[in-house]
Amino acid sequence: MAESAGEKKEYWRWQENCWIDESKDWRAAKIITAGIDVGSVSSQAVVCVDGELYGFNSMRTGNNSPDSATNALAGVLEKSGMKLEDITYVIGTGYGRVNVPFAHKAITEIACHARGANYMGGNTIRTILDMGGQDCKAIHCDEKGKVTNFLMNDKCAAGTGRGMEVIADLMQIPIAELGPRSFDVDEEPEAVSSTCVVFAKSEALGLLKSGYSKNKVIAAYCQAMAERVVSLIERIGVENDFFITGGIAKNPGVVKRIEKLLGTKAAETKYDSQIAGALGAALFGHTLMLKQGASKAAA
Amino acid sequence: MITAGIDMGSRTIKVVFLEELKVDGAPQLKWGIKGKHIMFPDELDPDLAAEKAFDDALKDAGISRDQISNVVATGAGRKQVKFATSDVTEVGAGARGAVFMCPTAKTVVDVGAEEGRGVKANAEGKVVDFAGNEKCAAGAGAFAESMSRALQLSLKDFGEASLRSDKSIPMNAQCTVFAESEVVSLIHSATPKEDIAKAVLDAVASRVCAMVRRVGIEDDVILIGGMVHNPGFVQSLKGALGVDKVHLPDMPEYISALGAAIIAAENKA
Amino acid sequence: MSGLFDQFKEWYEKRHDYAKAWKARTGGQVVATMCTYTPEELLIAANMLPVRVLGAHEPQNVTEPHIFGMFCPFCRDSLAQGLLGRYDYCDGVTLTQSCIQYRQTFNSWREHVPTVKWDYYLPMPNEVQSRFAKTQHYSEVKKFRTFMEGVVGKAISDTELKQATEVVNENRRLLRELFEYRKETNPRVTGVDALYASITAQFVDKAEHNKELKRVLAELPKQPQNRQEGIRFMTIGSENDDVSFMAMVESVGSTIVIDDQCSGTRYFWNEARVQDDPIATIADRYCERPACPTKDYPAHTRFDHVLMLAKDYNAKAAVFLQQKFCDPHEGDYPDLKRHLEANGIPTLFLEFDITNPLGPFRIRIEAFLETLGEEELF
Amino acid sequence: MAKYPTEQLKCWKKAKELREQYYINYAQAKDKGGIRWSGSAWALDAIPAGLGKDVYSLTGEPYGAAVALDKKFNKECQDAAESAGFARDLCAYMRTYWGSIHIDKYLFGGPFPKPDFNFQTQICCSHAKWYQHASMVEKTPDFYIDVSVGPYKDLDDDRLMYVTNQGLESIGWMEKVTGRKFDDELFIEAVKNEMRSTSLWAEICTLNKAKPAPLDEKTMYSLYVLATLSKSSKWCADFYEECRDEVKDRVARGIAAVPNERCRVMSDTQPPWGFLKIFRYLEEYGAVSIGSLYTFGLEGIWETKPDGSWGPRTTPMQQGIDITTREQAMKLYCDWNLSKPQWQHFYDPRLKTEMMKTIVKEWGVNGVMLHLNRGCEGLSIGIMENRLGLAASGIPVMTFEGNMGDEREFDLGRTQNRVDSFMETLALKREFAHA
Repeated sequence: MAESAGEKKEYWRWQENCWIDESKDWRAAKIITAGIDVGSVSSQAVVCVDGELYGFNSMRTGNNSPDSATNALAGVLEKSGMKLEDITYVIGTGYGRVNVPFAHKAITEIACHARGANYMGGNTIRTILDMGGQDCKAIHCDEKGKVTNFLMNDKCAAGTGRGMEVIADLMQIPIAELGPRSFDVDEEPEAVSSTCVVFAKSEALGLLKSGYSKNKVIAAYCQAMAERVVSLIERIGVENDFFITGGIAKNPGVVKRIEKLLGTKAAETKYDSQIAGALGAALFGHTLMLKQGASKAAA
Repeated sequence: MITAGIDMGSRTIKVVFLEELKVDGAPQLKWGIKGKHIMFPDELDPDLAAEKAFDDALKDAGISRDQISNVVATGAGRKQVKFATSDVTEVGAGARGAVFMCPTAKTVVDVGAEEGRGVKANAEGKVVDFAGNEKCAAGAGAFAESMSRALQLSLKDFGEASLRSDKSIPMNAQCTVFAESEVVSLIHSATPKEDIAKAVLDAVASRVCAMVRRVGIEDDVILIGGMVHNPGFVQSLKGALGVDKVHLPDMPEYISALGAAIIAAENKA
Repeated sequence: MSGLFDQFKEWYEKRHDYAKAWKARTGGQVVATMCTYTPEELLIAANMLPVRVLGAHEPQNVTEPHIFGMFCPFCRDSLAQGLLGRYDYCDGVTLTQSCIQYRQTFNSWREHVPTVKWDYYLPMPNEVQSRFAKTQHYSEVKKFRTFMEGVVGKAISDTELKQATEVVNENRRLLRELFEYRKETNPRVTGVDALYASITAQFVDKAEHNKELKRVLAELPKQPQNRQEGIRFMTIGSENDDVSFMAMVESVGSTIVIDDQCSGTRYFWNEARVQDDPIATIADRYCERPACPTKDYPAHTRFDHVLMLAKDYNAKAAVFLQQKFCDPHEGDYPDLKRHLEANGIPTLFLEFDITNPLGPFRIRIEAFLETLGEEELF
Repeated sequence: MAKYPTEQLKCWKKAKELREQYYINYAQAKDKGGIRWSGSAWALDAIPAGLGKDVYSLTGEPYGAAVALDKKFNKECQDAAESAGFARDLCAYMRTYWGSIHIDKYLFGGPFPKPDFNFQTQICCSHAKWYQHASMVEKTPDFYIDVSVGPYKDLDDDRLMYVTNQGLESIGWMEKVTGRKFDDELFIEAVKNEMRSTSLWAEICTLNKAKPAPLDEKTMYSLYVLATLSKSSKWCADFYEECRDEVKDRVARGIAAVPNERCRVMSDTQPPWGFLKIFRYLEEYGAVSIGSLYTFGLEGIWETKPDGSWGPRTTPMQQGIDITTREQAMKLYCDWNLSKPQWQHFYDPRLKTEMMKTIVKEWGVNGVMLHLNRGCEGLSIGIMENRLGLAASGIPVMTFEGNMGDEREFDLGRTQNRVDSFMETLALKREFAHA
């Protein structure tokens, strides 16, 4: 077919990332736990040693979730020289949480994100916004990182990460550049009126035709996405401190606009915001191990 | 006399030239296709892209610009074609081209990248009634395409794979973005690729069919647009519409450009 | 699990076969009904089988030309079943006025389902709290009686009406008795069981249904109480017969112990107060029943009714099963949610469509359960 | 291009001033010890008029439409309603109104003026919910009249009396909540005013049968709105008399609303208020929208004339009926309102299709544009059946999706594209482009 002519660049593709904390020696640890977050778009593995983040790997979910889980963890294992047997407890989370072959338990990503955010942003975090590829969640939690209330987008995919991927593809700009570019405009445009992901293409083309620069179209989209997400989060109410997890947290074009609309700043973190779910899972594993140890000791 | 139709899509530009054929004693004009051309614009500047596509097409067909008596533009960017004498919507152009290719057609099913459409046309290829999908039930060719990517299959293999399946897995979501997650979960649950392919094509066909029902399904039915190349989709569409035969024109991607070229000739005649 | 509720399950799964067999056996007419405000007593008195139209929870592409997509999925699914010929055994179709969405189903049905021989729209008052409502509804039920007499070609006597009312009242009484078992700790009747029992009452011959209910009620005390109840849930919404959803919820650590839905308690909750005039008995009953949000004004009588149900059945949390685009329920939801939460009942909101994605729903249910328990994780 | 002479409608400015005054009067009512109430544009507003000459209303739907024209304020209201937990697919006007209360801001300045009572008519599912929530938040007493007694063609005395009795009951209730004595004379006067206003508005619409059309739909919006605000007031009835005379004069002189009129279309349901330019776009094709069942039948009261044509309903006054008592006035008044064209389709879309076919025939309409309005369930109920019914009669028809009060659901580019296709089917070419 004619359409197959010409290599298509995948502008929407984000960076995969693997990291370990070289300063820590896992061999000296008492408890090693792992969390595996198998999402619809990306999969993460996090390893904690004695309840501290040790390493993580973030990659695209392949077309087989057990493999995705294995591959994600393999990244950390390889880098650290750890073996699966060294890990005492594994918790699966995310859409494919029940398909993690070596997991001892599955917990929803909602609970895990809150727990992860509590670690990454500190125990003053009360409101978490998780912006994933195809859904968006607003979560309230207490000082322990326990979920007290949550809301998810229903019925409409507007305001999810997928919309940004569509725009990246259409504008032929790598997804990581969208945020910075959205500020490189002579004046801040109004949000695009329709945030429908399916019709984003026709709307963006319309704007380009009417004389918008690419950056301005991106800005209008970032603004629309921010507005959409804020309307979700306002339904649950924003209580400080506020924290953003998920892929879009890395897009300052959306994050800064959300902060402006809410009139509050999102707590900063030195960690990769995409790992919150897997990190929370690993931390839950640590707590469970501690309690088991304690109950064994008591027995 | 040579006329041209140019179809300015969001990703491609198609050009068709049409030549008037002199047939002695024939009551009506006859036309022959003189050349066709497809281009993928690299730049987003539509003016330049249209110019370039048209020049390339002329070169390709060995025609000079002054031989062209009339140019009609169609497609999403039809207003951007500065050298066009007039323009026509893709609905009008598609129907005209479809009825040219299949004179008995009364129902034209047009499946584009984002939208499916049902058109009721008369014998002259004029639109009598049409319906396109509303927001939440949109998504057509592009959805099938991205799902074939998710399955790591070419669009062609994707269509063929679906023919090997006799399962019908319902897709729950109306919104295609959510439908994508469903496909992902099918993939995760290790559903065979052919069953997934069929589920996706059935879902697209069902949406399109819902639109066509608005204008009524009357024989003969013709399908236009890139999905003509997808035998799996054609099969799903037949099932959804409940018809035995769906006409599949040659050069389906060019039907709108062809329709525009015919309208250019008719306006001149 | 084998069991006690298999007959109800079979009726539910083979409801069209049941109705066809009933028709062949009795020679009576089958009537498609569309709202639980339908005065079934009248149809039963005319020797008819009222069958409430339910959806099939399958994707369909036949309603698009008739109903614009932003209307409630239950209404669209119900129309689809008619257009697909699944209710081709129904002689008539009737709708008693409630929400405007349902009227689209009814109107398109009576115009486009070719097997319909007669139709009747009963404009029941919406403001049932008005002191004129009962008089007005009395007049409407009387007109419906006259119309039905025309359909069957003979008078429907007061005695027949009284007998029909007694059968329906018995059905209501028995269902209440069955639902009493849900108050127990580790209840012997699950949400799925209860749904099968209450939904089938809406299309099975009442006398037959009563017989089966009595059999089940006699057996129940002998059943073991060995189910781990987990978290006790209440469900709130309009029509819901998504059994796979209910089963999923009850498989992840919870039991559904009560509902405020028209597929459940709202349908059978109150018996008719028998008066001398059988028409008054019937008309008043429908004005007095637990209200659908469409008919619940000026006072929100529902709010305290729902709370009372939650307390009586010891529900720890409530799940709203919102039919997407159902305005009456969407209009009540925020204030009802606040009312419940202010009274110690946490809530979860789920939006239902013709078909429901169980995976994403499961995540929400599990996450909700985690907020209600899972202390060992902290 | 221009085939016909055109000129600005003289009374247009006055309509604008009356409308502005209305919203100011409501806000300032308390300064002079007056009464404020709120309800629907189709509330039976002659009833509160019996409470005195200083009674001012705020009708919710026109308020929502007014807000819709202020993009920023509208969004603020919609967001506030959504934050309160209300779904986006609920009535857009209702959400705007709620939002306005929640943020305590009035479009015309200052805090949201709290009414003394809410007085509502319930026909669609949202009208009661609307004021139930408002009353809960404002702590305002509320009264509802249930008018859903079936279509007018099937009206009988029992049904009429159900509505009439509720109307009579509302009088005692109003006396109680306001502490005022009800004045029957003022009430009867208001009933007569309303009959006059709504019959006159139908007459004005009838004048649009002329070719060229003296009015286009966009202009009609600025006129019909007065009836949605205060149809039972004398100023409203008087204005329509003046307006009727001017439109009659335009017809006599052949003054066109759209000078290049070549084709006549009609729309349906409320337009997307933030995008009225879609009507200007039609003009580029020489297409004039001569109205809709919405503009004709929301506030116009009609009847079928002996010759079978559709025209303004004859008022009891014109029939020589003397209205003397509260009970008689209430019954006539309820009967009058129950014949409202825009209430009939709530029971059966065929009734609406027939009315639309009448308009198509008598007003010489070439094509119908149906607005699939995601913002109003009530007026878009049955709309797809209307589409089928019109198409089956050979009337060209198109649909476009949008929302009267929530512009996020309207896509201008796509809609223009649909219009382009539709105009092609009507064999029309675009003649020019508005700047």
